Amino acid sequence: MFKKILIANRGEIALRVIRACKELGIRTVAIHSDVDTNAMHVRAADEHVCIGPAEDVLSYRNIPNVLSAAEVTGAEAIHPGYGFLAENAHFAEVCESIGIKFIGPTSENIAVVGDKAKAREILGGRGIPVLPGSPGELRSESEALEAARKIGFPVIIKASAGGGGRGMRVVNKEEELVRAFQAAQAEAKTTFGNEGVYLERYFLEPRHIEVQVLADERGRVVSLGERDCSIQRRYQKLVEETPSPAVDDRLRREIGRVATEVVKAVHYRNAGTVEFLLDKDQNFYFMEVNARIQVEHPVTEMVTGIDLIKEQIRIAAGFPLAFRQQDVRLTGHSFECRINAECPEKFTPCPGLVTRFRPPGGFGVRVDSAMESQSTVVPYYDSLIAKLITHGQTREEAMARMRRALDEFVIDGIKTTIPLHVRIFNDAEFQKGRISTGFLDRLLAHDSV
Amino acid sequence: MFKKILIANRGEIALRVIRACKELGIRTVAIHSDVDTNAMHVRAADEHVCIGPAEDVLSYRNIPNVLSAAEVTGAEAIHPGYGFLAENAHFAEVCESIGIKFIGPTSENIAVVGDKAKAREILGGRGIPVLPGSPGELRSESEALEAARKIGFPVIIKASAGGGGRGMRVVNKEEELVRAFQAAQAEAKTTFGNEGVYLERYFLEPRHIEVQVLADERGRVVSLGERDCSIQRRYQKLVEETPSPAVDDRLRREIGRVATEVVKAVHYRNAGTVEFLLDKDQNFYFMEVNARIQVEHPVTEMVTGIDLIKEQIRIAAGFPLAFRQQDVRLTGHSFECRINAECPEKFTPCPGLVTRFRPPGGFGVRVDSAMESQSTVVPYYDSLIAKLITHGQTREEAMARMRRALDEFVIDGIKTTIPLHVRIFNDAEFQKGRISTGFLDRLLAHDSV
Amino acid sequence: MSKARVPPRPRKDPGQLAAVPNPFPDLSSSSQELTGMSVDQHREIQELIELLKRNNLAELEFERDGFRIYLKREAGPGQAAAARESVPAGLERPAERLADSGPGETIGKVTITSPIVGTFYRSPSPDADPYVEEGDIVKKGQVLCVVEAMKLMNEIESEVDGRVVKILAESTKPVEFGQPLFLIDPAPTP
Amino acid sequence: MSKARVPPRPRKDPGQLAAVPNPFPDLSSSSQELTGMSVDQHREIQELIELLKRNNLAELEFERDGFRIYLKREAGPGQAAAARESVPAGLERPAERLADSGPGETIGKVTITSPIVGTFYRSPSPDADPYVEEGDIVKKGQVLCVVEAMKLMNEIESEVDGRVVKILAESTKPVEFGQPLFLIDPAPTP
Repeated sequence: MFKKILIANRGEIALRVIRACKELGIRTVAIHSDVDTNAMHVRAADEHVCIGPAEDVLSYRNIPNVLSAAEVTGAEAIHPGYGFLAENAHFAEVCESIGIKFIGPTSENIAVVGDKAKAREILGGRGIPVLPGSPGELRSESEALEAARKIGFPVIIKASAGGGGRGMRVVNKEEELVRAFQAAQAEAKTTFGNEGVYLERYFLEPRHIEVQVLADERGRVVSLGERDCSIQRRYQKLVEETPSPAVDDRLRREIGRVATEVVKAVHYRNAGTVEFLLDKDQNFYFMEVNARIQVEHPVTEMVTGIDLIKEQIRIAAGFPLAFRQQDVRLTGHSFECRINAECPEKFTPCPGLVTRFRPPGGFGVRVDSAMESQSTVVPYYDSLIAKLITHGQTREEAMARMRRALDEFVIDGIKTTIPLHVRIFNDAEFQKGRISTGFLDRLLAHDSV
Repeated sequence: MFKKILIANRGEIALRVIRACKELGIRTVAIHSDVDTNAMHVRAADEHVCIGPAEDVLSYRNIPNVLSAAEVTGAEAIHPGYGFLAENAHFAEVCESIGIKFIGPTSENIAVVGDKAKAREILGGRGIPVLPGSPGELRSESEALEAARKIGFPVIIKASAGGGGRGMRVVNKEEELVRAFQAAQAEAKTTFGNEGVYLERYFLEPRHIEVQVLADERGRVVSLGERDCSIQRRYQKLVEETPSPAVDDRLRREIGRVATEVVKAVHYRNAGTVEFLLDKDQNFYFMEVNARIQVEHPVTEMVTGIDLIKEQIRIAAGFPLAFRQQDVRLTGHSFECRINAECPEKFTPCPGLVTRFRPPGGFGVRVDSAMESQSTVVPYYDSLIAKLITHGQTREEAMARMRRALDEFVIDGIKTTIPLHVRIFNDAEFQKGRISTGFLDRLLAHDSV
Repeated sequence: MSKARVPPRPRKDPGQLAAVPNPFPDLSSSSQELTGMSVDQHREIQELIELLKRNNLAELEFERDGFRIYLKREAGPGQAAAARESVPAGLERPAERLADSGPGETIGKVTITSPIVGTFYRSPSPDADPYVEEGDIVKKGQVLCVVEAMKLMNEIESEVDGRVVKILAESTKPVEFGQPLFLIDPAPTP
Repeated sequence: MSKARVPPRPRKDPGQLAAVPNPFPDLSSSSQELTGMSVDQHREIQELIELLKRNNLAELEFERDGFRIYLKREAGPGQAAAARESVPAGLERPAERLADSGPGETIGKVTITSPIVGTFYRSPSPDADPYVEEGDIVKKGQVLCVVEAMKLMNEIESEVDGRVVKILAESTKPVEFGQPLFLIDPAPTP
């Protein structure tokens, strides 16, 4: 096992990894920008290195400084968390080349699954159900038109290098296609430096279902159930749950089997997530693989009892998975609310001094956060300040617990998304599990009426 | 289901019950003494009634004022928590007589199991293994001598009305018996107003094992696994865990079956705990029934997923148990540390202002506490200010998590038992599960060397 | 409180009980912050006052967590240093909390509080006259009201001779322990 | 920092790396406790009072996190200059944090900080003389040291003409971003 790990991240996920390391008896090195000198992840680690100024490209995304920090502290491995360098194939490759273990997939894995059109192409060829879409990147307007006619409208144009909803365009009619295609190409080039785009069937109000997988270095793969992440605003997830109210045991086995096949097909290693779109008729389509630990991983931990960060570390250290697919038991139901430092109406970031931070407690309540009273939310990074996770024997109990916990949670000094979560958990449709990716927009539209 | 419940307690257990009520959609009434006006349980409840001055006999144990508070607020049921009025048969009886549901066993249950010598007599007659001891209360010195000779030395003299270690005397030799018997009788009379005492075989360094049971109003009983509460100082539990490192599946089934028989024999209702002494040869002996929810109930919740407070309320409301013995699954391992406001060396209470209270967080960590930053620990009540509970897939993981969580826990302004817990969890014998009721005294004795 | 006696008749039937909503006002929300001034804080304030005097400062402000400081020097000779001291809110007593009357009104007056939890009645029966009215002269030991608890009527007597200045609770409504019921002016009225 | 070049020889073998324990001092432990006026705060208040007197200021305001400062000069006849500087957000800079030297020592001096994370070397090779010693006169652009990062030697140059007052880092030890390395007095020495 590693003796020392550097955590190339900040905030709650850095603290999450440090906690796992402490429980495994591994020493930790925190890195931080100069505005994060007093951040909790820095204080929680055994060692810490300032690696640059506030701007993330000069600090948390600064590959030479991150690697130097690992070198001077003698860290044997780097956990990238999510965001920043987590899905940077180049970074993973440099780590591999200098003998520092990157705790995550191989650089090749990241490159393959990062090219979404190509990944779809590979997997479609192996009988994995992929979204009806263009066979690969579209080179011309005529190719785009031909593909769209074959798929049927509405379609969605996506950037090959995109993610998180950026660079997407829905096209309802053939007449709109050419202009949308040109605009999408231009936007993709500006935003991602790569004008490659592809087409997919567009589903109205599908569910976003994803499967957590673990693959050890010997290629053994287990799937750990699905997560329903349909509560999104502009492709940003806000509430996640497991199991999905739309997935029964038969479908769970089937999606799990397909996710395992996907992972095996690309020789994926470590923790990853296979994303699917689920339509109203229970058809599911592969969308992409997220080559990282995800923000919402705790709900899977709550129902499986498996510490995913520890599994990531064990796998990276060369240990085989200690359990098989049939050992995985899903117990109860879990929700996660992402508490962001944002105005809950307009979603504008709201940094500042947290004058009081009082997390909820008691049975079935988990809080992952690097905040405490008198912490400062700095304006340079993402606005996620706490994840509130509940577990219950049933969906109803987990929901009631979430309402109770949201009510107890005190964060003074800044605005947060807590009031929005209260609304979501009091919504009758949500309570019945009737959710889709359109749910939140509809809920918010009520405000403007 | 009840619409409104009065919680006749304070501190963490009052908050625990309020949380359960909130999740069940039941309105809550807090009662409080005048020094607890701003206590968290008061603020968390829907309504609150001041019922007296600081001294508990005039407030939390003041039966007329507690019942008046229930009457004027229209509460249909009273949850007594633990301590105060929880095992007061008279209080339960008055509740029954005026039509307020006492959430707990019947007044008759409390009376029967409260008379320990009698309870042992009843159960011994039904083939339940009881501690070798006098058949009932000892009326004379000669009876005591005869009983002791039959049992064999060492023996322990206990007060029938005693509990929590008070009024106990170990006698190693026949010559010491008469004087000890007289002194025990006198002490019992002074302390409990009842001079009845009885004799039991005294075991050196046994384990304290107890079984959680639930019995609904129709008499259906389930057992929810055992707890090992061997880490005690002067009969005050400090650390509890489940499962016990000394109990294997066969023994668990056997103890569970006996516990269920005990409960059925006395027609017990609601949640209760059957305490056993386990000797080095895996023999177990019934000691007593605790007719209340216990401080350490969370560890059972962590491994079963069952919310014991909600079950208490459901049972009291007349609902049958929603699960059977074979539905109960014990998953993983759980520990509880009782964090007391005490000097960790001398165990003297340490009330005062808590200038900073920062509970630990993350996966597998639960905190039950009614404290926050700027809370005051008042000197009038028991010194338990927080319960830190961890869960893990294995005993090792739950222990590592506890060490990590103890390390994160910040309570400034007062002294607490946290440093003692750190010592316990770093002890090699404890880590191997080699514990007995003598463990803590031995650990503490090292200090005086 | 004087001797309890069996009530002359039931005031309310048990069925009514469940219908009493939220009988006590939410008193705690305003006083959630318990930042009392500790011994250490007292000492610190003393130290800061010394600092002020010793350095001939006119103003000194000090904050704790983000560590803020504000200093102002003496403007000219002969001017006295101004020290601003802010005493943080202490623990309000239920009695203080509940009294509607301003602080001036209670000075020198005696507050009769409820020694028990129950229902406050100003008269012995619904059609009888109240025991006392505001302005009445009362004797020590005179019954002022009854508080019903567990079907028992508890007579509450005046602790002093004096005049009833204010009746602080409403008849037929619940009262808690320590809740002020009457304000009595013990000054002998000529 | 100037151009990076390939190191002349490996300074340390990779096997050594794991043996470097806790290369950075734990800077946070002393500031973990934010409650109560600490010894440092006492000292700081004293220093600020001195500053007030020495510079003949009328008012001085100071904040820590979010670094705010407010100065007001003596309201003497004709004089009424007020300077107000507010630097948004920003916690302490590591440079400020790490400097051992008192505030008096750094006034008017230039601190050369490390622009990267790496290992600090005062000389180009173990048996060579250091680039500079304390007391040396240096020119702007003159190499003061190298910081090795990822097997690359990064030469750190002086930003000013002046005299090396103090060398703040130890050779062969790791340095972090923003860590002060040299204190240079830019005043032209005759």
